[in-house]
Amino acid sequence: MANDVKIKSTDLKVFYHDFQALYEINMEIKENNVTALIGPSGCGKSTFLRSINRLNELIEGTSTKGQIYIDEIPLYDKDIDPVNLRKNVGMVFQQPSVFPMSIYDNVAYGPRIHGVKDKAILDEIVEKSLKAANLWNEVKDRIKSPATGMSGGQRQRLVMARVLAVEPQVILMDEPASALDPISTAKLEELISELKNSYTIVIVTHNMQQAARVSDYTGFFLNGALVEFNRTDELFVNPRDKRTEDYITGRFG
Amino acid sequence: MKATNRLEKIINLCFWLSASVIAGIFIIIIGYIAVKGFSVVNLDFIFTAPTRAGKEGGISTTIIGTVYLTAVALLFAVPLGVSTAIYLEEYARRKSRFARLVNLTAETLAGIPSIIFGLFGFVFFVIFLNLGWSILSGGMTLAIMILPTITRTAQEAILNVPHEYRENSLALGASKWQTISKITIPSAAPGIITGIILSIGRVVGETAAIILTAGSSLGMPLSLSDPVRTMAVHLYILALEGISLERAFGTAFVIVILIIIINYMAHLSLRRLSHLSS
Amino acid sequence: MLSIKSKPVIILILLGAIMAAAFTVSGCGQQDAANSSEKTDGAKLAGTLTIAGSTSVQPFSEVLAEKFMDNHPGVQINVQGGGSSQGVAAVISGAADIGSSSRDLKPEELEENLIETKLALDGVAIAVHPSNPVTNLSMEDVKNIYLGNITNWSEVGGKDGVITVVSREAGSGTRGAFEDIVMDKQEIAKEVIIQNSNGAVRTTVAGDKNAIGYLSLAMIDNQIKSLDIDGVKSNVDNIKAGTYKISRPFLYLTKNQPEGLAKAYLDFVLSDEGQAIIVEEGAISPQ
Amino acid sequence: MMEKLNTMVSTSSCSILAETQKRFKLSGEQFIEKILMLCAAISILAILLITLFIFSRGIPVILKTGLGNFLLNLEWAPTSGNFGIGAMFVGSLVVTFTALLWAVPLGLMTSIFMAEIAPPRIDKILGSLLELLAGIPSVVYGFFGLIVIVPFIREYLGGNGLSVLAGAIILGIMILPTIINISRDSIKAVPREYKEGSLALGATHYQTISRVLLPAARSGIITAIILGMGRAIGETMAVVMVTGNAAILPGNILSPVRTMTSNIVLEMGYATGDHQAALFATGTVLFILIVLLNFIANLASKAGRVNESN
Repeated sequence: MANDVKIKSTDLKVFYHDFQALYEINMEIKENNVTALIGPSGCGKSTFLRSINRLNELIEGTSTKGQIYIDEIPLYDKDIDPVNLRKNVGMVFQQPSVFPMSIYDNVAYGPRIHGVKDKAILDEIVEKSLKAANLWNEVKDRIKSPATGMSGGQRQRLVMARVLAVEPQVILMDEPASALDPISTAKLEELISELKNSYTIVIVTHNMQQAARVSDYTGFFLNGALVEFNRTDELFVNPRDKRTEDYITGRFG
Repeated sequence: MKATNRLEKIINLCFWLSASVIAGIFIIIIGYIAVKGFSVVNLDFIFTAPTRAGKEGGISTTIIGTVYLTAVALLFAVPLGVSTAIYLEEYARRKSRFARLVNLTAETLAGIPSIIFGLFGFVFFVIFLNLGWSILSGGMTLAIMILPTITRTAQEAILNVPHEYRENSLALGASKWQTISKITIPSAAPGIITGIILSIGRVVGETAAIILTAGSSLGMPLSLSDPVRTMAVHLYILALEGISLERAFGTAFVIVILIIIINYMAHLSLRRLSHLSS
Repeated sequence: MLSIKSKPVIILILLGAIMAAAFTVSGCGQQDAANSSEKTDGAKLAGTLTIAGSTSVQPFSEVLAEKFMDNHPGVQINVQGGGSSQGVAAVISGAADIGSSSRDLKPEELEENLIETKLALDGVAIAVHPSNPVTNLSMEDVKNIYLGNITNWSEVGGKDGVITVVSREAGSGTRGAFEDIVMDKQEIAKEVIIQNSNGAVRTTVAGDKNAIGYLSLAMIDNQIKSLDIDGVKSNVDNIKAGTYKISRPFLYLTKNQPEGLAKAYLDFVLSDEGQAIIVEEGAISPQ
Repeated sequence: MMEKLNTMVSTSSCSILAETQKRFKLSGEQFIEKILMLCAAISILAILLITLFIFSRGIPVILKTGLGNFLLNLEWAPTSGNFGIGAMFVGSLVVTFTALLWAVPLGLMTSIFMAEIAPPRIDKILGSLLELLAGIPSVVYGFFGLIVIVPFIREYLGGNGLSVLAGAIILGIMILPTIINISRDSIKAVPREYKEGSLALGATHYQTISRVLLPAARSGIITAIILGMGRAIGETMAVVMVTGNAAILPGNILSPVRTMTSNIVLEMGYATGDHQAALFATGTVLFILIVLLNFIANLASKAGRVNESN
């Protein structure tokens, strides 16, 4: 497993109008590893996640200073096309929201907008992605039916399949399991650990046990600053910073 | 919700009463049109052209005139209206005063009597642009008349599309236009179609604006530059000039049937689309 | 399952753009609807003719146009309504070849020195409900009713009942004639009921046994009864003879001496065949 | 499981971002945005063009006769040159408010009935009937009124039937679809949790409706009433036939009246010069009146939206 750095942020600062959400974040995320971002709500972990695929720009009045590199390519250069960037950096949201189409169309949506027209190739990608998301067996006979009639857990895995269909290099997950029941959460975590050696995964979560279970590295955010970043077992067993220790032992936050 | 005590029963009765009054009003009016007009309506009333200024013959040219005029009005108003709605909701900074000003004027125009649109059409399209009394002048005047309704209903529909859809689509690397054309518009389609139905109803029932712009000539319209008489205008002239009240109500009866067909088709397409938006 | 395609949306947008282009192109290149490009070689006539104006004249123009188009298949005649002033404005602006009016022209309209062709005479009947015992009124009585001085049918030999006075809107041709001949320029009372067409006046009078109204003689049918004025019956002969004084002209107006297709149509209207149609439709031939 | 994943990964050959720099062209997107902006500009131009048209024809006369004089003077005699639309301004308001007086309560009761009480099938049938009612040309309502309602009023209530009441009945019928459909939709749009929360506290169905659903749908209902009022004031063809159009202040509900829109329709076909300009001025006054109404509607619906979390 190549352990070189996939994503690097240097002095990354993000502002919403005049409120500063992130202060000088410097972090290196290893390729084909799961990196968890934890911290109290409003600490800026989601903001950091959303600045990797520049989805922050959707919100009016946001501005970003500093830089993020993927494979040494600066994402905030003016000639980088955010559309192409997002093709390569998939994202899964907290609310598993499926498009109002059939299951097939949901998964085929990504490849279709990137120009894949041939039905045979589409069928293959859809089957491959649904299998990769451990959803194929449950839906293979009703693939053309509307996606709206699925359970929460199935929907989140459908969203995963949709992201995988675009063959990204990096997968960002913004509290993917917070709206799921325990069984679906377990399935999702198992899926994450399977995908680990093919993708670089960054996951934001409130659930520290989840962070401990699935991630190789963990970053602890507090009030917009990266307090500590280390291997997951290191950080949870002997945290260097007192504030990290207070947080993971549940004294506050 | 079973009405338990006496008060509840009385209230329940009032609700059923008010609904039956409304249904009653409706049945009286439609019944009145049917009774008055039914004797005149038969196949050749629909398929033969009017003769002797509508005293005799059918209303075929007016039915075709209505369809032509509605089509031209929609062909202008729907693309323009929907595009404006997309631009205002997706591209322009919605809070900009400019967009708010447009919304206010659009809403106001929806309440302006149609004779004023007719006069504007006459001065601008018929005279100034020298298009004369024609389907084109009439169609464009009606397009301006229904533009506010289509734009406003399209804006409401786009507003109601859940924000997650856009975010998920963009996160998959779709461009802004791909997200709009593949996700936002199809999900907003039911709302947009409702706006179009309302507009068709208004165009089919319109008289004052059409008389001044598309004219009221009984001939068969052959090209966009020919004048035309719609069913509502025909009904208006037959009644007001005292030519024949029965034929006027016969025409009204055909209009009611046309509206029933349009609404039925629209609800059909709505049902097909509605299971799309969860 | 309707699979969502973005094509219809793009097609819709392009269609709008194409229509916009078509309108600009046809706007400039539009053959002038008014120039009745016609070939007048003998009987074979061709081209389009637009007649616009008074709503009272419109039914007559349509029947005349129908017959004229049967005689000359190459010709297309478009008859529009909109009111006498619209007709005058249309012929002045060139939007119409022939304007029609159901009233004499106003001073400012006369300045345009339009050529008038009187196609018919239309009597203005004073109508009451058929059950009204009154059969005759003097011109003076009618004037006083419309001035609001007489308010009860008993004052003019009828049964007791408040008179419902029905008039037409300011500027209508029928009202113009009524005001000139009966009211001799005095203002009709403001409390009077106004209806905006002959059809509406007829239906109002037909529904109210105490009503009195005036409308085109051609509109009289079994729903209402036309009164004699100063003992003179309201029929064609008396109007032609002038003994029944309330009538108004139906006029065709052209910007200058009619020629080509317009002349052919106007000649047809004044011909015996045309006049026969006018009489059959209920108006009176001016000859 | 492992090999399958790798095969999928290796299909994306070159390094992820090299591809980004190569095809960085936004022309497709910007082209579409330009077209949309063009369409928006055209429709906005059309809307402004007609607004300017109304004001350019109307304002000179208003300035000449003075707004106060124009609005308050009761004397409308175009041929002798004085243009006062006072009687008609009052006429419009009287007819419209009388129409709302009966149409709004009945409409609201029916919209609650359809949203909350009626079985779905009846709701759907009544809904499509109302859509039909909205599509019928107003000339038909006019003649229906002239032949049925006017004689009825004359017979049983006195006067000659052509009156404020006849106009109010016809207008009321015509705006019922607008009021009912929009109110019903806003009641139905109230989040289900509100209703369940109230019922869970043991409230009866009607207590829930009056204490929870209606307040929550308040903004939608106010918008429905204001839009209904706008439609009523703008209505022309039907009102002209049943109100008698006497240019006087209506003494009581049974006396004839002329509304502003009737005035325009009645005389526009024949008016020229100052007379026509005065009719346009009536249109301008209408425009301003409707702007005020819509402004109130927007304020009301915004106020409603503030306390309702959506």
